[in-house]
Parts: sequence; structure tokens; C-alpha cells
Amino acid sequence: MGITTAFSTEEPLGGSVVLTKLEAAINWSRKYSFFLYPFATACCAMEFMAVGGPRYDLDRFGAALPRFSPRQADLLMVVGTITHKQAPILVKVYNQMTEPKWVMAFGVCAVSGGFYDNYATVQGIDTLIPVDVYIPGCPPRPEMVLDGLMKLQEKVTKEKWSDWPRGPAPVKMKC
Amino acid sequence: MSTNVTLDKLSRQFPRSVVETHTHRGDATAIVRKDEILAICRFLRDDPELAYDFMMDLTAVDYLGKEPRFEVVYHLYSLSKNQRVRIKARVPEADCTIDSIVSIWVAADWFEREVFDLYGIIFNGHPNLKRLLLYEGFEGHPLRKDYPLKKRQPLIGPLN
Amino acid sequence: MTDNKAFQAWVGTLPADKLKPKKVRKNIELSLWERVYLIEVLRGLAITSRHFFGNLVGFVVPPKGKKRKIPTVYYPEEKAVMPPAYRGRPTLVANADGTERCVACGLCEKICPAFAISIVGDERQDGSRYPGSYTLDLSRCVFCGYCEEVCPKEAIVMSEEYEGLCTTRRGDMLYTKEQLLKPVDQLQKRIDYVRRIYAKCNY
Amino acid sequence: MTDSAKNLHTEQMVINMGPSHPVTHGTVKFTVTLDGETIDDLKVDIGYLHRGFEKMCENGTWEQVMPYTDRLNYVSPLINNVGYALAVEKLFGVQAPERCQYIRVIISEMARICDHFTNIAAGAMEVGAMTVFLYFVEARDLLWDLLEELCGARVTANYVRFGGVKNDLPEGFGAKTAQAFETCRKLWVDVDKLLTKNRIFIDRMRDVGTMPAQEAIAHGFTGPCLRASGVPYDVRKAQPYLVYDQMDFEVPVGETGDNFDRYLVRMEEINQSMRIVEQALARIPRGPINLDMPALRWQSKDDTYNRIEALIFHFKTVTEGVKPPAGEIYSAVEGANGELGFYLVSDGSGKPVKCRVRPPCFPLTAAMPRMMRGRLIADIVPTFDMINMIGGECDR
Amino acid sequence: MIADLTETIVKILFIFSINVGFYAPILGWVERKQSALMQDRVGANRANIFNFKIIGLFHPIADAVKVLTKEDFIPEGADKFFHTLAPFLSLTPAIVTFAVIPFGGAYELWGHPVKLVIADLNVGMLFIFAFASLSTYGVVLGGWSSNNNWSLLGGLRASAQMLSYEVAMGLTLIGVFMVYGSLRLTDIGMIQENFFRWGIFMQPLGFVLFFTCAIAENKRAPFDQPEAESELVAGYFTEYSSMKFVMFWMGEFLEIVTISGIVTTLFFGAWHLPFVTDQMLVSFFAGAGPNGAALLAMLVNVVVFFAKVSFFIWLMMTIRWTLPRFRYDQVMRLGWKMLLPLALINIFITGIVLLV
Repeated sequence: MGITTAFSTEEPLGGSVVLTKLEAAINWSRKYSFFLYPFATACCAMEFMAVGGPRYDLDRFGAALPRFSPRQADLLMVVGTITHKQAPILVKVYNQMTEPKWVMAFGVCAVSGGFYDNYATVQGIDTLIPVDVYIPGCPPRPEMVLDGLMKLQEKVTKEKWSDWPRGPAPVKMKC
Repeated sequence: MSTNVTLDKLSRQFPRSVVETHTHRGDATAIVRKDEILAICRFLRDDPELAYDFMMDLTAVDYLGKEPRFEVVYHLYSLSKNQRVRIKARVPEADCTIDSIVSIWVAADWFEREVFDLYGIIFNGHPNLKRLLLYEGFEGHPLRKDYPLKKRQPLIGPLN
Repeated sequence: MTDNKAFQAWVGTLPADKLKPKKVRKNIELSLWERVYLIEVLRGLAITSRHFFGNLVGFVVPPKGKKRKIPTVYYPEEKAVMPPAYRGRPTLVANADGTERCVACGLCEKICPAFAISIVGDERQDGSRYPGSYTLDLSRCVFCGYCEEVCPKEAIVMSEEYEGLCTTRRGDMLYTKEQLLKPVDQLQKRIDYVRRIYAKCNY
Repeated sequence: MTDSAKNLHTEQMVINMGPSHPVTHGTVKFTVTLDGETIDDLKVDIGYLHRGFEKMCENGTWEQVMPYTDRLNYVSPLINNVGYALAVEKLFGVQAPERCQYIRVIISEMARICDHFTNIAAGAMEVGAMTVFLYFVEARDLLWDLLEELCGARVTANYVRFGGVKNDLPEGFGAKTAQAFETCRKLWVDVDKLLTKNRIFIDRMRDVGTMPAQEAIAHGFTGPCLRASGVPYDVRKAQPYLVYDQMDFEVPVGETGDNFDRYLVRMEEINQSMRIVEQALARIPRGPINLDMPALRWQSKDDTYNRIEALIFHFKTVTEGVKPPAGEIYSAVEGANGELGFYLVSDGSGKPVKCRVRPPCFPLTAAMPRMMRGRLIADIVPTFDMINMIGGECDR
Repeated sequence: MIADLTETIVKILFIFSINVGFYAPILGWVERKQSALMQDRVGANRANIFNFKIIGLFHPIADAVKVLTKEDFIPEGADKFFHTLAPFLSLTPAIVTFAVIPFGGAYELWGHPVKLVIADLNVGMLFIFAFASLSTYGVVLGGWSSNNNWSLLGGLRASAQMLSYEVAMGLTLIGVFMVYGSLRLTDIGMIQENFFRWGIFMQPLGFVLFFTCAIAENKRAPFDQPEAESELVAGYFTEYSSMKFVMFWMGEFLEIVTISGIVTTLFFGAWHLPFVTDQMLVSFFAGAGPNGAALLAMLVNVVVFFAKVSFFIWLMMTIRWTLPRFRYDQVMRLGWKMLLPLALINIFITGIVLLV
């Protein structure tokens, strides 16, 4: 059923009208219907509630349907601090997610470990999984989150077939 | 000696093990020897006049450079007398053990596991003394003053 | 079910009128009619459909003063106005002639809990100090406002900027001096606010 | 187990409600051994949000610890700020001016209202009533706007300082608060109608996760969960701090200590806190909001700009941090989940030797296995929400 | 013969386009928009082609296309055949049951009698019950075959719940059949021509019981234990992604439409306006000639029928977002200890009323 695998094996057909038209249409649809996996751990979860709340409605962008099963989710929103004890779980969830998947680092702790530069905190989740959008702020205002979501939407529109599938996270379990 | 009724009763009851008492900034404090901690706590809880039925907090402090190095601190609260007391027991680094008071207050279970996890003080008689906050493969006890702040032991290696 | 008479005793040390314990459980016994789920379903539907139709009508005839009844702010089109106290991205204040006010004293670098600021001081010919390089790592900054509070020269203030800070590459968040500099007239509102809240009359 | 079920060879199923499960808010792992749907044993594993708070405090000056206290109970950050500032002031043996105490009472109560809003919202959402979640998030947004106007940030306010607060109340704060409270009360009534008499909600919450008063004390319960068991212990009444003794408010007390009582106690506390804020706003005196004591509080900008001695002393206090006299104190504040205690040890230098936080939701989570044995797996949801375990506070 | 064939094919195409083509995607949009309006927020409204937004109607299309191109994942250790079969088993009954529901009366078109129902079986309701129990297999197979603890629990809960509520549903409808004396839905529709013989007046208790059992049968709103997000991650469709996951959803939406159709037919005077009989309608449009009048009357009846169906869909959606979720054992207790006895009492009373 997955159309992606069929196309990516051939040599991409360059800018042929058929493909780009289809590609643009599919990217347009992916842009406006993210199924969210809220990997919420710390204080940013409060701001994540406010973004999903009535004032700054995440659902306007079609992205507010939280799917807690990684199989059905597209956008992994890492919301809050990731500690070393939590890191293997984050990588496992990322690997379980089905292809076209995107990762959004929500808040300074996810981007770089924030001001917890110590023995317990992972210094930025891009040391574990590839990240598409970084949102600074501790916690970021809902406007910054929607700003980040729009930046991700722009990035999605410019993607090509050959970008997918990305495959599992490039980091290996230590022991 | 202070005018605090708890400290008076305590020092009269356990003259040998109560080393010193003071009420700095209004907090009644008693420093005791660590081997009689179980009897003291049971007395504090069961004595009708004191009735300390809440174990509010249990923690440890690392005075690197002083001997004995660690100090386990108990904060108790009496609901009916509306009074607080702080019991401190000094623990040397060489013999880093103290009796567990889980048998007196059930709340102490997790507090002691956390102090063991972060300071390495062993509580004798604790039902399952395992790491609480950190993960199994973590060596060392981070809240000790000699543990470097940024010594990381990641479970899953950083990419770059 | 232990009633709390046993614990009423300790209230003795605290007069009951001061403590004013208030029982919360009195009026929750369900009448027979509520034991059948129907009444509760209808009451719930009444509330939610009141919101539903209120908001539906609220689109057509919005209440006075607002564009629509729903409190939603359509972010990219409508932007909420920030109160003067809001702490956005830290920015360096540039004097009228473009030179920065900062004299590279390093207080903000020292107080920053996230070690996000790093300054390399330098001297001009006339002996006045200025920061050769001033980098602020926005991926570490937690917007706590301490740098603005301790700066003795009013050189760094929290602007009201909160848009356009997201990036697709982590490296872009390292702001150099040029990116941080902002002319003084844009930040005058914030500088006056800082001066007012830390004025002598508050101490 | 009925006898026929005994000779049926049924094994138990071990389920791992891992940290990234909708009910565990991402920071707790339950290893549940199930027999069908009933829980035989529940092991709780926390520490997934242990960010090394104490280690960071020991490596920073006394002021740099203040932003970290925001991230302890991040649902009501201002209560942690006030608690920490009171502890350091107790270490110094000083007291903040009258107006500042009133401001601190106002912001603590507002933070408590936000905490109860968030907790009941999350509890109702996980039991299935999504609409209640959004009503209370909308109400909380209104209060966050007020706090943003006052402190500058919505969640991590970093607003309180030793011996005072960062800035004074903006003009028209009283009027805006009254307006916000009016909408909040309307939404409160909506939610009360939706949930309190709702038979489905009552069936899900009543007699679930019951904790009788005697055992609640042994387990170290404090706050709404202890009051739900019938013990009227509230630090604001038992050992009044700031100006709480001049405020007139009631302490809601439950009877059986089950989830429904906890829900009712929290709903009632929202009303009481609103009453306190209104009283405090009505009686707030004029006057300075900071203590004019350079050794405790950074001096005013007028001094540091103009007088060289003030500037030199400013440099000293900022670089080396405030120097409280050597000693140790324990100061307790009524947090949203219970008694939030700060145990500070100072040796006279600029860095704290020990900055211990007594987390109110830590013993509550420890009692989860006791409350859940023998119940159904669906009971974990309301119980875990009603004890309101906050990752930042429980794991520090 | 050819006329009958063409007529049935036209009706099938009409119903299929209305149901699967219009209602399935629109219900996804309705659920998000309606829940948004109820919760003081705005639903999805930013998907635009050449910034032409039409209040978010592009979002269901965006969802559908995106889900089509998602990686289709079968967990290892899962039983491939049943894993793929399950969504179809839960979707087809929902579509097929609409065949028996009349959406209009009987008319005379160009001398050829037209009955607006695809299959006018005289055992209409029995047909619906048969297919309703088929969808239970879809859910149970889906839960069991995905080799995942959560879906196993979800599947078990679903099977127990659907079976016990089918029993209750069957018993509640016996009262209706006793009153109308036939299982054929078109007859029931015809009898309800005059307003006072509407099902809601004849069988008020029957309506309430049936509506609750139908919601439980469809695993929605207060009875959605099988896919309770907060307890069992995503219930029986935890391991399903892309198109198969959406099939489960479409099955659920179509069952909503079918249930609304049954409720309107049995209790709310199928395709009739309150005090308007078919003859009055045809005579009202007499001006446009016999065929024109029949066509217009047919149109009015169909519109009335689907308006009533949409009202019930709105009602079900509102219930979904208002009420909290039962606990699993409470669902069972409600099903067996409350609805079943009430259904029996209902039959008993109807019996007495009919005899006296």
C-alpha cells in the first residue's frame, strides 16, 4: 500500500511535471495534517497545553490530533528535558514511528540541554535523533511554537521523494 | 540547653547519645549519635507528649573535609502539637551505614532510597535499597562534593 | 469510613473559628433521578451545546469590542500585544552613533545561570573599553532576565521580540554582536521600564 | 479468586506503562502485573526527569538558584520562588516589607489556582471529558496573562528576590484581576455542572485510590490529598507565614480520602484562593516593595549608576553572590500539592552547601502501589492524576 | 428487468456516494470543527489552495492523502493475514447495513414503481443485527493479531462489550416490532406517516435504551474503553498505521451514520415531515405533472431523511465530547444489570398496552 517505497528505489525523475505536481500535492497534504506524538516530559508541557488550548489553537494548523501510538504519528514533538535515563526511550519511540516522520525540539532543554549542563541531562536531542526544527525559549511562547510549526511546514513543502525513508536513528545502544 | 520541650525530653531520655541541641533561627535541632537513631525515632513518635507522627523530610549533607563527613538529617512534625524538630546524625565516610527507620514511618522508604542513590549512605534493614532516581548502570553517587558536575555516563552514546 | 472526629482533637491548639474546616462532601448524594444517567447527560449536553451555539452565533454577530466570541487569536494574522514587562530575546543597546553601550565588564556573563553569554573585552585608542566579540547562545538562554537586572550600564535589555527565533539548524542560534545590536530608540520603552521598576522609590 | 478460577492455569500479564504513556505525563514508569484486568502488583519507577537540581544549586550563587526553583513544580512556579526566598530570608533573619508580603500572597494564591486548574483539567481529560480540559486551560490562560503582565513570563516567572520582588504591581492590576476572575468563575461553574453531579464521573472517582487518614499520615501525605482524608492540616493555617493570618479563608476537608474527595477539595480551594486574592488586593498597603539592604538585595539602578561605592558593592555581590550567615534552616510553605519545605545549609560563602527541597508529591507517588493493589487497570488513570505528581518536583 | 437493474444500480451509487463519499470524510471534519466550537476554539481552518480556505474543508482531504502515502507497517510477530483482514472486516458491515434502510417512500416514475430502498427485505432489522455482530470479529482479530499487549486488552474489551450490547439492543427493538408488527423497515416507515404513530411516542423508553446500546455497539463516547487513549495507548488499533488505521476510523464513522439512519427510521418517522403524508406531498407538487411531482416529492423526502440523520450525528458527536468514559466493569454492569432488565420491562409493558 505504501507508495513511497515504490518510487524511491528508481533514480528520481528530476523535475518532470508529473512527479513534481504529485509531489507538491502530497507535500501539501502532509503539511496540513500532522498527527502529533507529544513526547511531553517537563515544564514545556504546560506551554504545550496552552498551545493546544483555546487561545493559540494548534488544531487550526491541523496538527492537534495527539496520536499516542508511534505507528500513527508523524510529528514527534519532544517537549521538555530529556535525561540520560529517558534517552533510550526517546530513541526507541523514534525508531517505532512510521516513515515520513519529523522531529521538533520544543524548548531550550530539548534543543541544547538548557541550563542543566550536568551529569543527568542529554545536551540536546540532536545528539540522539535527527531534528527538523529547533524552538528556543524556556518555555517558548505559544507564538514561537506556531512560528516553528510554520517553519516546519515550509520545510515539508520543499521535500522530495528521495528524502524518504530516513531509516532508524543513527545512534547505537551503548551496552 | 534550650527551652524547647522536645529537646529537653529527648536529652533527658537519651543522655548518652544526644551530643548537642540548639534552636538556631527558631528550628529545634538535636545532633545524635547514629547508632541509637531507631530508638530515638520510635520514642519521638510514640511518646504521647511529643507524638511526632509525620516524617516530613529525610536527607543527607556532605561536609567534605570535615570528619565525620556525612550528616543524615531528619525533619519531623507533630500534627497534634503543631511542632517541628530536626534530628541530625553524623555518619563517617569509612563506615557509611545507618539504621533505616522504614519500620517507624512508611514514608521513609523512598527518601532513604534517594539518599542512598545520591550520597551512597547504606540504610541497614531497608526492604529494597536500590537506586531510585538514577539508572542501574550509573557508577558513583553524584551529590557527593567530589563527584565532578559534568561527568556523564550516557546510556545511549551522543551522536557527534 | 473514618470520620475526622479523631483528628478534630489537634485543632485544639488552633481555635476552630480560625481554622474554619469546611466539609466538602455534604451535598453530593445523588437523588434517584440522577442515579439514572439521563439527567446528567442532558445537563452536560445543555452546557456544551450552549457553548457550541454561542460560539457559532459569535462568528456572525461578534460581541462588542471583539472580532469574534471565541477567544482564539489567529496567530500569524493577529498578534497579541505584549505587556511592557514581557521578557523576549536579550539584545544589546546601540547608541545613536552605532557604538554599543556595553563596556565588557562581564557581570552578565558571570550571573547568567546557563553560561549563554561569552564576551572578549577590547580597548579603543581613547582607552574606553568595548566588547571585541559578544556571543549569546540562544539555545542555552532561558530568558530569566538576570543579565538585564545586573548590567550597570543599561547595555543589555530584554527586547519584546519572540518571532523568527526558531531555526532548522542549531548553529543559527549562536547570535554574534552584530545580530544582537539594536538601535536605542527601538528599545527605549524597555529601558524606561527597567529604570522605573528598579528606581530608588521601590527600596 | 473464585475457586473455579484457581484451577484454571492463568498466568499474569506484565504490562509496562512506560514513561511515554499518555497517563504518566512522560516521567514515571509503572510495571503492572495484571491478572485479567485487576492489578496484582504495581512497581513505580521514577527519576526520568532527574535533572540534577541540587548539584546545580551547589555550583551556583544563591541568586542563580532562583531560576531553578521555577522549574521544580512548574505548574505553580511562583510558590517555589516565594518558598525559596522566605527560606533565605529566614537564614538572614530578616523580613520583607509589608507591601511585598501582600504581593507574595497574591502571586502564591494565583499560582495555586493555576495548579488546581491544570490538575483538574488533566484529570478530567484522561478520564475522557475533553471539554473540561479546554475550559480550564482557557481559564488558566487568563490568569497567565495577569502573571505575564506582572512578572514578564507566563510560566517560569523568576519574579521573587531575597527581601522583595522584582517589580511592583502594574496599574489597573486589580481591575484586570476582577475581570479575569469573573470569567474564571463562569468556567468554574460550567465544569462544576459538567462533572460534580455526573454519575459516570462519580463512579470513576469515588472509592478509588482511597487512603484513610491514619495511613495517609504514615505515608507522609500533605496538602489536598491529606485534607481529602479528613485531616485539616494546611501550613498557611498551622504555621502562618507572610500575611496569611490576616486573611479569612476556609480549609476544605474531605471524608474518605478517595479521588472524588481530592477533586472536591481542589475545586473548593480554587474558590478560597480567589477569595484570598480579592481580600489581599483590597487591603494592600502602599510603600516600598524591597528591603533596602545591599547585602541581601541588589541595589536600585539609581545607586549603581551614580554612586561608585554602590557600584563596587554591586560588583562584589553579583560576582560572589549574597553571603548569608553560616547555619542551617528549614522553612515550609503550603505548595499546591502539599508542604513544600526548603532545607538550606550555608557556610557563609556565596555558594549554598546544601539546597534541599522537600517535594510534596514525592510521598504521594510512593503510595501509588498501596492504593492500586487489587484495583482495575483503568483506576490508575484517575488516581495518578489526582495525586498530581509533577516530574520536576518529584525527581528534582 | 433492465429498469429494475438500472434502478437498483442508481440507488446503490447514490447511497454509496452519499455514505462513503460524502459522510465519511465530512464526519472527520465535523468531529474536529464541532468539538472545537464546543470547546471555545477554532477547528482546522488553515489548509488552503491559493489561499481559498472555505472553513477548513480541505483538511479532511489533506488527512486522506497524507494517510495514503504513510508507510504501511505490519509489526513483526504479528499474524499478517488477520492483521490486514481485520480493518476490512470492521468496515464492510458498516457500509452494507445501509442497504436495508429506506430513505424515501414509494413513487410512480414513468409508469414504473420506485421504492427508495436498495434491498427491501422483509427481515430488514435481522439483516442489520447479523452484520453488526460481524464487525465484532474485525475488532477482535485486529486486537489479537497485532502482537501487542495494549491491542490484546483493547480487543478483549471490545469483544465483551459489543456482544453484551448486541443482546441488549436486540431486546429493546422487540418492543418496536411488537408495536409495528413487522420487521420490514419500509412498512415501519409507512406506518409512521401520521405524526402520532412515530416511534418516539410509541416507545419512548425503547428509544433511550436503543440509542445507548447503539453508541456502545459502536464503541464511541462514554463507552470507548476498547480504544481508550488514556489507558490502553490506542486500544485495538495501536499497531495499525496509514490506510488500515483510517479504515477502522471510517468503519466507526459509517456506523454512526447507519445508527442515525436506523434511529430515524424506527423512532422519528423515517422520511416524513411531521404532519405531511406522501399523497399530500405529491398533490402539492401536482403542478409539475405526474413524474415531476413524484421526483420533487422524492427529493423532499430524501432531504428530510438526511436532515434527521445529520441531527443524530450532531447529537452523537456532542455526547462524545461531553461525557467522561466509563470504567470497563461499569460498562458491563450497565449493559447486563440495567439495560437488559429495562428492555424486558419495556417489552412487558408494550405487551400489556397492545392487549388492552
